[in-house]
Amino acid sequence: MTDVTHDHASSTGISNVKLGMWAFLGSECLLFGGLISTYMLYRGRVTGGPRPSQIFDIPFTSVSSFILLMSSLTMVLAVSAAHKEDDRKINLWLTVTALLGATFVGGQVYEFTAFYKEGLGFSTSLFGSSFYTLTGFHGVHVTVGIIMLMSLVGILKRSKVPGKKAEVVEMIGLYWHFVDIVWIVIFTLVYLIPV
Amino acid sequence: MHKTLKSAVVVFVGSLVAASCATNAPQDTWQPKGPNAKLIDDLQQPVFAVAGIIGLIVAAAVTYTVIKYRDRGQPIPEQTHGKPALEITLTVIPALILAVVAVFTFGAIFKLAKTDDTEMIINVTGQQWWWEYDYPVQNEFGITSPIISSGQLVMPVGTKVLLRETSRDVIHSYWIPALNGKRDAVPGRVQTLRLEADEPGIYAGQCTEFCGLSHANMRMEAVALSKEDFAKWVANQQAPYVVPAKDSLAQQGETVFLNQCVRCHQVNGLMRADGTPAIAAPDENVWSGAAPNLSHLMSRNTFAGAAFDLLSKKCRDEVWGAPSNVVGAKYLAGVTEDCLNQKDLRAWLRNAPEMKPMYANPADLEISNGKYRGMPYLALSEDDINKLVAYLLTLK
Amino acid sequence: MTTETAPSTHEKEHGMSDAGYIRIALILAAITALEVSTYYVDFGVLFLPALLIMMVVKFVMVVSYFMHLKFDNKVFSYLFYAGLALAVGVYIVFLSTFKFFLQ
Amino acid sequence: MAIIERPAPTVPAVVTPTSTYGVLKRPVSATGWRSWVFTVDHKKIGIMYGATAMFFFIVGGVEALLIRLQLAAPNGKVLNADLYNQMFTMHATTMVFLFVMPMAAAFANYFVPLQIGARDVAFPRLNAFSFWALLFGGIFLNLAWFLGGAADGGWFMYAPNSGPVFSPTNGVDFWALGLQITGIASLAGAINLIITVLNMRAPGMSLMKMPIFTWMITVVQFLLLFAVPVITVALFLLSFQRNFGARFFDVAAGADPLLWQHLFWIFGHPEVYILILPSFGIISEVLPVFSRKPLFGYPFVVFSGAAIGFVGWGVWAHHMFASGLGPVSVAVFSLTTMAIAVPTGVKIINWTLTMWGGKLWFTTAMKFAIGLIVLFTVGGLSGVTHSVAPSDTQQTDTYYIVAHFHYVLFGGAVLGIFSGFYYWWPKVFGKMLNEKLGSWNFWLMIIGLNLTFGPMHILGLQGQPRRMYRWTEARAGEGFFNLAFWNMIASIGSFILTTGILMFLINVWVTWRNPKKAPLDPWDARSLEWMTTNPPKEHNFDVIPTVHHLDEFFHRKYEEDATTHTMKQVATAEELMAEQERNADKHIHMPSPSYWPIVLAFALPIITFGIIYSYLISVVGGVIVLFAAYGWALESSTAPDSDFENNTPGTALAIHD
Ligand code: HEA
Ligand code: HEA
Ligand code: HEC
Ligand code: CUA
Ligand SMILES: [Cu+2]
Repeated sequence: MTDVTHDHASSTGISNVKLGMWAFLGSECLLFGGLISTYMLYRGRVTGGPRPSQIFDIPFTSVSSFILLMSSLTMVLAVSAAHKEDDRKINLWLTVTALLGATFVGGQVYEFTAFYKEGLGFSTSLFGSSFYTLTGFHGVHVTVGIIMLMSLVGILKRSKVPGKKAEVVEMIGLYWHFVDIVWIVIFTLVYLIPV
Repeated sequence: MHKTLKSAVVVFVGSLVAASCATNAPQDTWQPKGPNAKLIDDLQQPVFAVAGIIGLIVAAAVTYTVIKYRDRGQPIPEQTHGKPALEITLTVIPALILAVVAVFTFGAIFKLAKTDDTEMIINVTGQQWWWEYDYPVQNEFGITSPIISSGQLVMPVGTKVLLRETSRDVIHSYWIPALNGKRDAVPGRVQTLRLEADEPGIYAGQCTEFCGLSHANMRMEAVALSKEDFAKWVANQQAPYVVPAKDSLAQQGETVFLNQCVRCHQVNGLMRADGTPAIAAPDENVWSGAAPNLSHLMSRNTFAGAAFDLLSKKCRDEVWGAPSNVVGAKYLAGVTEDCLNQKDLRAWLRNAPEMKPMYANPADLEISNGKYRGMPYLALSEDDINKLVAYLLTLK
Repeated sequence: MTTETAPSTHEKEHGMSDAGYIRIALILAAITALEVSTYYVDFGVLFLPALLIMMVVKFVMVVSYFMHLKFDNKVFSYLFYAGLALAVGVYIVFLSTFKFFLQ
Repeated sequence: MAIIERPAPTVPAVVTPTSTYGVLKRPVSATGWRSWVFTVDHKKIGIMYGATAMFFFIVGGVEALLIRLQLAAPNGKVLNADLYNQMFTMHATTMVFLFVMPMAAAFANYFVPLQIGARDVAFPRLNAFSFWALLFGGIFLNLAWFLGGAADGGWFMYAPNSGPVFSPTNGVDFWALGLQITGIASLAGAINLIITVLNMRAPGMSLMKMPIFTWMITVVQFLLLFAVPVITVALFLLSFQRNFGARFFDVAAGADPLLWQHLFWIFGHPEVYILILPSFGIISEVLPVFSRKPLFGYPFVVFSGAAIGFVGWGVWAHHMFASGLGPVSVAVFSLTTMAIAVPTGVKIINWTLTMWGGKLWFTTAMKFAIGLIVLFTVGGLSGVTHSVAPSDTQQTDTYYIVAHFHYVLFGGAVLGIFSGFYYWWPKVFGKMLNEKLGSWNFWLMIIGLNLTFGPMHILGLQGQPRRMYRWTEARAGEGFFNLAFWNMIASIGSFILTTGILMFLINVWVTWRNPKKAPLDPWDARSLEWMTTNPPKEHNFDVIPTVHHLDEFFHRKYEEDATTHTMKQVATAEELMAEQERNADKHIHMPSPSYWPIVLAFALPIITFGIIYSYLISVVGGVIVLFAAYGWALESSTAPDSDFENNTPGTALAIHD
C-alpha cells in the first residue's frame, strides 16, 4: 500500500470506537447515578402497598445477581477468544453470556410479577415508582445487551462483521460489563442495605 | 417619543442615585420597611455599587483600548503571549473582592434563617390562585380561636412574625418586598419566612413562582397594624355571625348563598334553614381542596387573590394613601356599601372565570375528577347577584 | 477503510490469561457470598461500611480487569472515572440537600 | 466519499452503488437534495445545523415579539393567559435548545475538524444522525402547537405544576419527549466531537497548540456528555408520571417537588455554560485576528474555560435560593457561585489585554466581539448580585433575572454567534458579507438589545415578577420608575432589535446574489481552517498539515524580524495554498453517504408520538430503529474500494493498489 490517509482514522493510535464507548459509559454513570439517587431518596416513602423489606427476596436476588456477575466472566472469555481469533469459542462464550443475561432478565420478570402480586404496582407508592424505574432501566440495558450479543453471533456466523471482529466483541463486552457493575451497585444499595 | 429619548438619557446619567428617591412601584425591592428587608438592603446596596464600579472599569478599559489601539497604520505588534504575573494579580483581585462579599452574605443568610426569636406564628397556604392565612390560637394576641382569612395578611407592627408556608397544589412563592425576600410555598413541606414591619401600612406583594394559568393574578398584601388596631382586628375576626335583618335583601341573599355558595365557601356561624350549621365542603368541589373563608369578607380590601379591589378606587386610594398613624383606623373601617367596588364584585359573581382565568370549564374537568380549579361560572341571575351583594356586605 | 475505527496495532498488552479471568471471577463470587451473608449474620456497626467497601472492590475489579482499564491507555480511565467521580460527587451533594445522610 | 486524485478536485467522484445488507444501495449523489439528506460530510452537516438553528431563532424571536407586544401596556390583550404561558415556555425552549445549542453545534461541526487539521469527525454517520435527531426533535416539540397546545410550565417546568392535572394538554408530553430526542442528538454529538478532538488532531498539534475555539467546544462537549443524562433522568421521571402513572412528583404520595428542581438545575446550570462557552471560543478567535496579536494568556484562557466547566457543576442550587434549601446549602451554593465569577473574569481581562497594544481592525466580526466583552460583563455582574443569596430572594423570579440572563445570553452567546457569522461567512460560503450592512446590523442590535433588556433591570428591581401574562397599573408606581414606561421602552427596543436581525438576513440575501468571490484569506487569519480554499474542498486539506505553533497559519505567513521584533510577511495565503496543491496527498478516502442516519433519527419522533397517542405507533418506530440499526451496523462507514468505478470520462479517478 502506498501512503493512504484514512481521513477519519485516529492519529493517536487509540481506537475511536473504544474511546467513544468509554465516553458513553462515563455519561451513563450520571444517568444511573440520577436513577439510583432518586430511588435512595424515595425508597422509604410508602404511603400504601408494601415496604421494601416486606417484599425483597434476598436469596433469589442473590442468585440472579450471581448469574449476572458470572456472565461478565463468560463475556471476558469471549473477548479473549476474539483476540485469539478463535471463532468457535467466540460464538460459544457469546451465546453463554446471552443466555446468562436472559436468565437474569427472566429472574427480573419473575421478581416483578411476584412484587406486583404482593401489591406493589408502578403507581402504588414512591417506592414502587422509583424501584421499577431504576431496575427497569437496568433491565432494558441488559436486554439491549442480549440483542446485541445475539445479533453479533448471527452476524459472525455469516462473517459479515465490518471492521475488526475483536474490537466489535470488545465493545459489546465493555457495555456488558458496565451493565454488570451497575448491578453490583444496585444490589448493595437497593437490596442489601435496608431502609 | 421625545419623552422616550429624554428618559433614556436620564438612565445613563444616574439610575443608581435616582433609585432611592422617586415615587416607586409598590413592590420596589429597594425600600425596606422592616428589619429583615433592611438587612437584605444593607447587603445589596454595597454589592450593587461594587458591581457597578467593576462594570464601569471594564467599559472604560475597553473604550480606552479601542480608541488608543485602533489601526492607524502601525506595524503588526510583537506577538507577545501574555504576562503571567499580571494575569495572576488580575485573578486574585476579583477573588478577594468576592471573599469579602461572601463573608457578609453568610452573616445575612444565617440571620434571616433564625426562627427562635419568633413572637407570632401565621400559617400561610398557597393555592391556585390565592393565599389563605390561618392564625393558630395565640392567647397573648387575643387569638382564642383560629382565624382564617385570605388575600391580605394582617399583622401587628414591631412583632417578629414567622410565616409557616405550605401549598395545597403547586409551588407558589410568598413575597412582600418591603418586608423580606421570597420563600416558596412548596406542597408537602412547611417552610418559614420571617416578617416584621416597622410602621403601620399596606405592603404589596405577588406570587412569584409560576403556578399555572392565573399566576399573574395571584397577589397578596400585608397589612401592618399598630398593636391596638391589631387587637381590634382580631376581636372582629372572632366576632359571632350576624344574621341579616328579617325580610331584607341581604336575608334573601343568605338563602341564595346557602343554595349556591356554601358548598365551597365557609361562613362561620351561618345556619341552614333547618337550624344545622352550614359546613362548606370545598374539597368535594375544588381540586386543591379549599375556597376562601368569607366570614369577614368585608373586613378586607381585596378579593380573589388580591387581584381585584373590594373598595372603589376613591376609597382605596384613601386607605392606601393614608399616613401611617391613621391607616389602621381606615383599614379597620372595612368595606361599606358606599365604598364597595360593585362593578368588579358583581362581575365576579356573574362569571368568575372571565375575570380571572381558571380551570372552570366543565369540559376541562375530566382529569381532575370533575373538580374545579378556581371558582366556576354559576349562571346566577342578576336578581340573585343583587341579593348576594347585599348579603356579602353584611359579612363585616 | 472498514468501520469507523482505527486499525490499530496494539493487541499485545492484554495483560491477562483466561485462567486469570477465572481467578478474578472466583474472587468476585466470594465477595458476593460475603455480601449476601450480611443479610443473615449481624455485622453490627461494620455492616454499612463493609457492604460499601465490598461493593467498591467488586466494582473496581470488574472495571480494572474485565474491562481492561488497568492495562489500557490512560485516556479511557480519565474519561470513565471523570464521569464516575462527577456522578458520585454531584449526587452526594444532591442527597445532602435533602438531609439524606442525617437520617 | 470517494477517491480523489489531484488535479481534479472539484469533480464529484462517481460511485457505483453496491448493495449493503442485501436491500438498499448506498446513496451516491454528489449534487441535488440527496447530496444533503444522506451526506456525512461535517461541513454540509454544519451548514444544515446552522440553517435549522437560524429558522428556530426566528420562531423563538417571533414568540418573543408576541410576548413584548402583550406586555407593552397594562392588561395586554394580544394573548390570553393560556397562550402567553405557552409562549414564554416555548420561546425559552426554542432559543435555548433549538437555536443557541444547534448553532454552536453548527460552528463546532464545521470548524473543529478544520481547526485541528482533520478531514472529518470521528464518526461521520453518527454526526449526520445527531443533526437529523435534532431537527426531528425540534419539529416534534413544536407540533404540540397544532395538537392541543404547547407546553405551558415555563422552561424549567417545575413539578408538580407540570403534572397531568395541572397541565392537562399534551403540551408537556411533547416537551419532555421532544427534549429527550434533542438530548440524544446532543449526547451523540458530544461523544463524536470529544473523540474527534482527542484522536484526530493533525500531527504536532498538542492540546496546548489547539485553537481556543476548539478548546472551548471541547469543554462544552464534556459538559454535554455529563449534563444531558441528568436531564434525561428528570424527563423520564416526568414522562413516566404523566404517561404511565408513576408518582414521582405526587405530593399525596410523599413526593418532594424539590427533586425535579435539583435534577433540572444540575443539568441547567452546566447548560448555561454550554450556551456561552462556544461564543467565548468564537470571540477568542476573532479578537486576536483583528488585533493582529496572539490571544493574551492562552493557557489562562484555556484553564479558566475548563475551570468554568468544572465549577459549573457545583453551583446549581443558586436557582433555588428561595425554594427552602436551608441556610447551610444556601451558603455553600452562594459561595461556589461567587467563585465562578473568577475564571470568567480571567477571560474578560484576557480579551481586553489581547486588544491592548494591538492594531485593531474594526470589522463587523470584531465589533460584535467587543460588544460581547462589554455586554456579557453587564450580565455577569448582575449574575454576581444574584449569587448574594439574601439579595437574590428579592430578585429571583423578577425581571431583574430576566435582564441578567438576556444580557448573558443575547449580549453574550448571541453576539458571539453573530461575530462568528461575519468572521467565518467567507470561509463557509466563499462570499463576503457586506460590511456596511454589517455595521447597521451591529448598531441596531446593540441599541435594540440594550433598550429591550436594559429596562428589565429597573422593572425587576421595581418588583415586576416574570411570567405574568398581564401586569396592572395598580402596581406600576409613578415617576421615573413607572413600570408602564419601561415596559413600553422594552417593547419598542425589541422591534429595533428585530430590525437589526433583519439587517443580517438582508445582508445574506444581498451578498448571496453578488457573484464576487471572497479572497482566500480575507482577514489575514491565524488558524488552520483558513489554510484551505473558500469554501473548503470536500476533503478539507490537500495535505494534512504538520503543526508547530499555536496560530500555525499565521506563523507560516509571518516571521519575526530578529532585530526589530516586528512581524514581516514571508508568504501569502495563495502561495501556501499553491504549495499544498502541489504536494497533495495522492489518495484521499472520504466516508461515504448513508441512508441510515436519517432513517434512525426519523424513528425517534415516531416512538415518542406513539407514547402520547397509541403504543402501536411506538412499536412501528421501534421496528424502524431495529431495522436502521442493523443497516447501520452492517454497512461500513466507507464503501469498500470495489464499490468505486472509474467510469466517467474526463475525471481522473484512480484506485491505487
Ligand atoms: C449564557 C448563560 C449564562 C451565563 C454565562 C450565566 C452566568 C452567571 N450566572 Fe446566570 N443565569 C442564566 C444564564 C447564564 N448565567 C439563565 C438562563 C438564568 C435563569 C434561568 C431561569 O430562571 O429561567 C440564570 C440565572 C442565574 C441565577 C439564579 C437567579 C434566580 O433565579 O434567582 C444566578 C444566581 O446566582 C445566576 C448567577 C450567575 C453567575 C454568578 C454567573 C457568572 O458566571 C458570571 C461571571 C461573569 C462576571 C462576574 C463578569 C466578568 C468578570 C469580571 C469583570 C471580573 C471581576 C468581577 C467581580 C469581582 C465580581 N444566574
Ligand atoms: C438564547 C436564549 C434567548 C434569546 C436569544 C432570547 C431573546 C429574546 N427574549 Fe427571551 N427568554 C429566554 C431566552 C432567550 N430569549 C429564556 C430562557 C426565558 C425564560 C422563559 C421562562 O420563564 O420560562 C426568556 C423569557 C423572556 C421574557 C420573559 C417572559 C416572562 O417571564 O413572562 C421576555 C419578555 O420580554 C423575553 C423577551 C425576549 C426578546 C424580546 C428577545 C429578542 O432578543 C428576540 C430577538 C429575535 C428576533 C426578533 C428574531 C428575528 C426575527 C426576524 C428577523 C424575523 C422578523 C419577522 C417578524 C417580526 C414577523 N424573553
Ligand atoms: C365550586 C366552588 C365554588 C363555588 C360554588 C363558589 N365559589 Fe367563590 N370561590 C371559589 C374559589 C376556589 C375561589 C378563589 C378563587 C381565586 O381567588 O383564585 C373563590 C373566591 C370567591 C370570592 C373571593 C374571596 C376572597 O377572599 O378572595 C368571593 C367573594 C366568592 N368566591 C363568592 C362566591 C359566591 C357569592 C358564591 C356563590 C354564588 C361562590 N363564590 C360560589 C370557589 C367557589
Ligand atoms: Cu401562585 Cu404564582
Ligand atoms: Cu445557574
